[in-house]
Amino acid sequence: MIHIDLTDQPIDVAAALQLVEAEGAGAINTFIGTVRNQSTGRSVVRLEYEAYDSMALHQLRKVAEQALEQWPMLQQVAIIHRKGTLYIGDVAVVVAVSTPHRAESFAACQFIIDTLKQVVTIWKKEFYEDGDVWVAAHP
Amino acid sequence: MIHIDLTDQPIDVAAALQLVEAEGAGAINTFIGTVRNQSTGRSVVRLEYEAYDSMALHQLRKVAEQALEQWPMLQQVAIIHRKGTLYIGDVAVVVAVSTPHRAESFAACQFIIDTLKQVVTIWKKEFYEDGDVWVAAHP
Amino acid sequence: MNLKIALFGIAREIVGQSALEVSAPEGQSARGLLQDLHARYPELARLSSLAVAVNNEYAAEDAPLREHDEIALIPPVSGG
Amino acid sequence: MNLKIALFGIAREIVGQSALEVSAPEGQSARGLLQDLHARYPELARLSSLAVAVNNEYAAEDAPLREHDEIALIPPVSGG
Repeated sequence: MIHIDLTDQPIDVAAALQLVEAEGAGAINTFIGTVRNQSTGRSVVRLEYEAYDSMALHQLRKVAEQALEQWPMLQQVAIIHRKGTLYIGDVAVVVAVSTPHRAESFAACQFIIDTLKQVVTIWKKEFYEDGDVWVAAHP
Repeated sequence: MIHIDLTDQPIDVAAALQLVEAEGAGAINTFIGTVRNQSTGRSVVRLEYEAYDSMALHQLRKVAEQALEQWPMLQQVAIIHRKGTLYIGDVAVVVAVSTPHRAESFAACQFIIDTLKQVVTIWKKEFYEDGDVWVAAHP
Repeated sequence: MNLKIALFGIAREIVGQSALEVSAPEGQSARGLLQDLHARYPELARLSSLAVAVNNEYAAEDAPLREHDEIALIPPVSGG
Repeated sequence: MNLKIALFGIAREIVGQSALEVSAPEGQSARGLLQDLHARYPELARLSSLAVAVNNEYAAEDAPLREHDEIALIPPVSGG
């Protein structure tokens, strides 16, 4: 089962964890990305995430499907990404997977967040005291 | 910072996550072990975890300290293990770590749960419809 | 044919609007579209990458574009 | 000297009690203690492993035991 969401509301991590609970799954791995107070040495004040919604949702689902292909024992996959304005400590993304065995839970969760960062059409702009930058835009 | 607990009360996963939140940590990885309905092909009814408390707490702390040595960027580490009687779906263990960068959050969390399973003095007895077994006791 | 192109992130800022209509020869490829846009907006060429998406999928460079496709410019993504 | 040994899990069940007092020669090693206990409780020898802990640490096989040590038998752990 795949659960995908892209939301401008605060992410409820506990609810995300409940999505992946399964009686046959003894192992749940969760990655939570939060807004750090620093980025490449500069003090971050806030972030803005912009998304190409329809493509982001489609690509998020594809990433989850690829994980299910690679680890057929996966029972539940949840990927929830925030958009809009975020402040220090806010949750930007939650990935949660459940499997019968733990090694696969780590591998699948890491695959999902790594692949998400490469292909999902979401853009982050960091705002500092003295300027702003679209992350990764320039070499 | 290291947070260790061994408890006969249900584990509050959300509270465990709050323990590892840190402003400089953009990445939180969490492993949750729950009671599965099956083990080596038999239907599990319930589990009992017995602990050698003082040594388990000491060894849990050592595992966390080893992780901090190996990944000095770790900001917070929480390890909470349940003991007593557990039923299907109950949370047996939560490991949560926060770091500035995600690859290390996966590696450190996996190191902790793998090492915990090798050294921490906690014993699991599985109860089936038709018997019970101390897990891993015999070759 | 006329292509309508959705713009996001820094590409939207460089162009100064969130959608663009361009006229292109029939069978224009994704690569051809990018060359056109690089000529009109040189700052786009300075990005680490710039992909074309068609109907929510990344398009191959030689993929021919069609008038009713949902086309978008994809500057380097940075979600997560 | 007298050693007091705490027992857990399947070791506790095999011995039938949660602590054991044994008399041992001065300087008895962890290995020597295990050999004694294997002789008295042959089922202990069938376990996948059986370690001795002294004061909350795993003891080396040749570690000498002392009367006031907190000693425990550690059958294969299975937490997590």
